[in-house]
Parts: sequence; C-alpha cells; structure tokens
Amino acid sequence: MAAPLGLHLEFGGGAELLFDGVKNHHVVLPGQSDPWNMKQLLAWIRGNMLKERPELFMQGDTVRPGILVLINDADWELMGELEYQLQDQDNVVFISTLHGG
Amino acid sequence: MAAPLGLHLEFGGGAELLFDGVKNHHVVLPGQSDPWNMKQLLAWIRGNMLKERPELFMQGDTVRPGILVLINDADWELMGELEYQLQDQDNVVFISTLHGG
Amino acid sequence: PLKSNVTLSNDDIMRYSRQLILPELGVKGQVAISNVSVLVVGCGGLGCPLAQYLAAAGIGRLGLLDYDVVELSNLHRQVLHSEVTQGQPKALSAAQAISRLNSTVQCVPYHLQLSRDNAIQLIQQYDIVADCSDNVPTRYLVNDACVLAGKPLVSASALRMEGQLTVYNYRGGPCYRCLFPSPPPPETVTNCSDGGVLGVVPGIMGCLQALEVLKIASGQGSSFEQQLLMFDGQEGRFRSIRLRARQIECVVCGEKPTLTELQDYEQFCGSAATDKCRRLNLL
Amino acid sequence: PLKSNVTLSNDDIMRYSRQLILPELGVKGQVAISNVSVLVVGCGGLGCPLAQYLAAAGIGRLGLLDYDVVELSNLHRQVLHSEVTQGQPKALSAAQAISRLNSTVQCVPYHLQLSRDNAIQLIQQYDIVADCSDNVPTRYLVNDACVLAGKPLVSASALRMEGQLTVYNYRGGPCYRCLFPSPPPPETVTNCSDGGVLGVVPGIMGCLQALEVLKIASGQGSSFEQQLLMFDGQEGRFRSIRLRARQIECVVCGEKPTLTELQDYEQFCGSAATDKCRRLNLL
Ligand SMILES: [Zn+2]
Ligand SMILES: [Zn+2]
Repeated sequence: MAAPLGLHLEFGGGAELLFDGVKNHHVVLPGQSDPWNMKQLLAWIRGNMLKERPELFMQGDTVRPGILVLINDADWELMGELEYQLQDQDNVVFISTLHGG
Repeated sequence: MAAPLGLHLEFGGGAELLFDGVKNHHVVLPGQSDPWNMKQLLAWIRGNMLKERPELFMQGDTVRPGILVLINDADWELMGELEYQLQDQDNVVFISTLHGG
Repeated sequence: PLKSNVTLSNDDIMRYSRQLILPELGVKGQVAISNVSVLVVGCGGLGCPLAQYLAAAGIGRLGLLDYDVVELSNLHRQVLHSEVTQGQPKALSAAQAISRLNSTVQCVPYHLQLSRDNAIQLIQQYDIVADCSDNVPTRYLVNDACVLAGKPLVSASALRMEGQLTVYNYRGGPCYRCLFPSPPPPETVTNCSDGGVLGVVPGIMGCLQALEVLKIASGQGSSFEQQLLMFDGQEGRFRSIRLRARQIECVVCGEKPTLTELQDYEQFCGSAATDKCRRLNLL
Repeated sequence: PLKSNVTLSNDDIMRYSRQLILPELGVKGQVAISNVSVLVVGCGGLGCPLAQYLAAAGIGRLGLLDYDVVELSNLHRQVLHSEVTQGQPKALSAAQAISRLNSTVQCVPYHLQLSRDNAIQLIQQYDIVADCSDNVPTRYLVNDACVLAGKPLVSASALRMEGQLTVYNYRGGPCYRCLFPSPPPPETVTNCSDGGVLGVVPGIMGCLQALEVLKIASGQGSSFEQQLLMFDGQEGRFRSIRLRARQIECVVCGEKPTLTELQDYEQFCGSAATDKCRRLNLL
C-alpha cells in the first residue's frame, strides 16, 4: 500500500479553460497498492477534474493530439509517457500547442 | 570543523568579463571551523578567482555599487547580505546592472 | 542565388558598428548574416517584428510571404503595416516598410498562399525558414517542406497572452511531426480570430524568433534545438522545456519516411489554411 | 489632460477586436488603456519597440522624449527610424512612424534632454513612465522624478546580448535607489557605444516592457513588482529574481527622505547623461 501522492498539475496554452480557467492545481492522489503511473493519473483527472467535454482533453486513454505533456520540465516522451511512475511532488504540465501568429 | 562546501557561482551582465568571460563556475570552498558566510566568500573570490583590477568587482569587503547579488534566485538583501551563512550547493549570482538601451 | 560577401562596406561598418563589436558576432558573424536568406512564412503578428529585426540586423535576403491583405484589425499587432496600406497585400506592405529601414536588404514579397505545389520550390531558395503562420495545416506544410528541402525551421506561435518557440529540423533535432504526429482535432484549435491575442505577445515571440534566426545565421547555433520556450504573458513567466529527440518512426524525418512528397494539408488537418474560418467544410 | 473615454468607437472596436475578446482585457481594459498616458524616456533601442506596441494597442497619449538625432548606426536596433529620417530628431522621427501605425494615439514629441529642471513638470503630465534611456545619470533622474511625482516606472535595459526589466515605485515596491543607493563607479559602466548590443535584444526587452505597461494601464498589475527579469540572449535564458522590499532608509522613497528635490545627476554619477562619451571630465 503506497502512501497518498501529492502532485502539482499545471494546464496552459488554453488547456486550462477545460479546468475552470485555473492554471495551477495541487492534488493529492489516494494511496493504492501499486505506484501511480501517468495512465492512471489521466484516468483520475478525467474522473475527478474534467467537468465536461473530456474529448477536448483526452483521446482514448491518453491525451488528445496537440497537447504536450511535461513531467518536471521534460517532454514525457523522455520519461516513459503513460508508463512513467509518478513520484511525490512531481510537476506535471499539460500544454495545448498554439498555432496563432 | 565544517565540511568543504560546493557552490555554484554565476557572473552576468558583464561581470563575467572579470572572470575570463566564463559565466558559470563550480567551486569548492575548503572546510573550516565556522560556517562560510558571504563576506568570507567575497574574500575568497578576491583571493582565488579575480585575476586583476579587483576594484571593478569589489569595494572594501563588499561588492561594488551596481552589482546585484542573488542567493538562490533572491536578492541577497532578503537573505542577510554579508552575514548570510552559505549552504552546500547554494547558487550565488553576481550580476552587473545594465544601463544601455 | 544570393551573392556571397566576403567583407563589409564602409556603410555596413557604420550601420552595424554597435553589433560588430560584440565578440559573439564580430565582422565574421556580420558577413555571415549578410550572406543568409530567410523565408518568412506569414507577415502577421509574428512575421512583422521578425522581419523588422532581421532586416535591421542586415540579413542578406528576406522572402516575405503572405496571401492576405492588410485590415484595420491587424494593426494592433502587425506593426510593419499602416493605416494607409490597408487593402494592400501584406507581403508588399511589409516589404515597403522594411526597405525604409534597410534598403540594402533584398526583399522578395510573395503575395500567395503557401501550398503543396509551391512550398518546396520556394523553400529551396532560402537558408532558414521562419514559421510565422497562423493555422495548423500551414504549420504541417512548412514542416514537411523544410524536412524534404533540408532547411532549419524556427517556429513561433502566439495566442491570447501566451507564446511558444522551438527550432525544428536543425542539427539532428526533432521536426514538428516528431512532436505532433497527428494533428489536433479541429474543434480543439483556437486561432487569433476566435481566441484573441494581445498584440505585444506575438511581438515578444517574433523578436525571440528573430534572435534565434540570427544566432543560426551567424554560426552561434540556437538555444532552442530540442527545446521549447513557453511564455505566459499574464504571469510574466518563461519556461524552457527539454523535448524528445528526433523520432526514428517519424513519417517525414524518421529512418523509413513514408511521406516523401507533400500532401493535402487541409484534408489531413480537417481545417482550412487560414485563421479566418475554423472548420473546413468536408463535403 | 487626456480626455476621458467611457466607450469605444466603432472604428476602435474594429481595430482592437482581436484583443478586446481577451477576458484579461475586454472592453473595460481597452477603454482604460485609451485613457492612459505614458512618457517614453528615450526613443532608441528600447523606446522604439515599446512605443510601437503601446501605440498599436491604443494607448491614449504617448510622450516621446529624446534629445538626439537619428544616425545610421542607430538603425540596427531603433526600428521606428528610417534611412530618410537620418539627421532628424528621434522624437519626431518616432512620432511620424507611430502616427502611420495609429493616428488615433496622441503623440507628443519632446526633442530635449530630460533634466533636473524639466523632469518633474513633464512626468507629472503622465500616468506611467517607461525608462528606455541609455545612461546612469538619466536612470537616477527618472527614478527620483517618478518617486517625487508618484508615478510607476517600468524600466528596461540592454547591453551586448543581455537584458533586464523591473517595475519600480509601484504599489509600495522598491525604487531604483532602494536597489542601488550609490551609483556604479564610472569606469565600471559599459554603454552600447562601447560594449555593443545585438539589436533584437533591446527589441525583446522593449516589447516585454510594453507588455508590463499595458498590464498596469489596464488594471491587471505587473508581474515585475519587486521582481527583476534577467535575459541572457546567448543562452536563450530568462530568470526571474525576487528583489528587496522598499527600503525604509532610502534617501528618496524611504520614511525620512533627504532627497526632496532633484539634484545634479551627472555630478552624482561622475558621468555624462549620454551614451556617447563615458567619463564626465570633472574639472
Ligand atoms: Zn520528424
Ligand atoms: Zn527607494
């Protein structure tokens, strides 16, 4: 049984508009038998934070195309993406890419 | 007897030109009986790093006017200035203020 | 092709004297800049400050591409245009303003839409490409054309009070498709017409983009190879992010590319190559 | 005094439509901007992009102050000027360029040197002051005059490939003298004539400065109250530093100020109020 996990979540580039316009969120994930990974975090966000139109944020069990995920200031591709095991106080950023000019 | 102290020193805004143009320096201060403070660090920099014209960097036992000192990304005035006791792996920045436009 | 300078004229020495004395640039860097050509894709909120500072710095040739004409609603951020050039092609309006600032820069205005038919042939004529466009299909088109033509791509974007900047396809780094293999669903894309933009935010991003172009042009390399700079203007906060490496399985820059010629980008993205109407009506 | 707008005209709504729709700004913020006056001290590398984007955004009145005339060596960074305005006063050259971009902005050119004799009277006529000057005595003069007149001071500077930005004397925060009670020894001061500057670096800093002016003007507050933004263009790196609070013992903004009128700043700093010759010859 792992202890509860504190995370700092950030949303930007417009993704925050799906979360009441709030960019910074401190969340605590409940303790569970296995360590939390990103796939489980996304399911948790979908169930606990996304009020409406989850398809603007997710596609299947991952984020939709056009959202970059950053774990502690690095592209999540460098960290194992969905399989990354979250550590207490990790900083996870979801940033919508911008196309305007 | 305190252990040797590793510090990250940075120079910018032109102050690096007094240090062979090198902005980033990792230094190790030798162990000594009392903890190192900023006043002692400045004397150490003067004795060990400043090759010539120390008056362009220091005035008396402090930095000359126009150089901002930052300890871990905060103005050293908030940290006790010369009396601040250095911690292992502290980041100390000396930045010459710019006046051009 | 651009003529190849080996020295600076006396006028050049006067004009660029304040930057020539920089050890990071010097005469050698200034000569290098004068021999480099840059294609600016989009003469809007990003392209205006970018073109302005590249011209001021003495870039050799500047291709200015935009299919659109100047409107009053552009002037809050598109600072090369003016009240009297309303209705004129942006490429021409920008070229006029640039030549007032530095007549020694070769300015080539292209009043046309970048497309799968002209992109490669245009981009091949330039050393560096700056993506200052305002829509998703054009961003994929510019990326693919840069990969196929082997040109570095300095890309910026802005919306509301935020901006992003990256250098793609440069010194073995990733391309836009390595990061974004699939386009975003059209209904998730907000453009400047819909979402708005504070004019000075693309100003900041276009200037930062110009700096990276100049660093590449003068041989200093870029700080944003495999790095993304994010700017939040409301919080006054910059953040630099380490990005993934070039992806082996990328369809355009990977080891076995399947995309070897340009495609239909409006169809691929499901949206039109403009920031004016969001959805492409797919019949 | 500036007339006080309460609504926007139809033309305004068209022109500013892309920024009006920002929730951070809205009609209320745009009206507020149109009622604000800004004094730009120095129409050089910082003042040009700053004035350009403030005018584009619809600032009410823009005072453009510079004692100097346009030279060829300015054009690599002073992008409001042009080849044909060489020899003209910078304040006028800038005002002309601004009025092409937005004729609805009241532009007031001042072709003069800011001095202890005119500074307070000038600054009192404006809501916000932007320090875009290029020398130490002027920076102390502007600071002291802003404290005495009770105006917020948005200050930027640039040299070589670096830049700095802070907001002084705003909502109880420190002033320039709180940070720098004594001027730097003149022999330690490098100006752009001596040290050089890559033109787009003041471009970036001037745009960032304009953003903070607009945030203050529209009631959003600034991100750089008691904060210093440092930019290193070579490394592409921004850093934000927490600064000291207002100093109780500050001679101009402290609890018992001893400096209650402007002084002789060239004498105080031991250098001339220009970036052209470094040392003041003190006889
Ligand atoms: Zn790729
Ligand atoms: Zn003070």
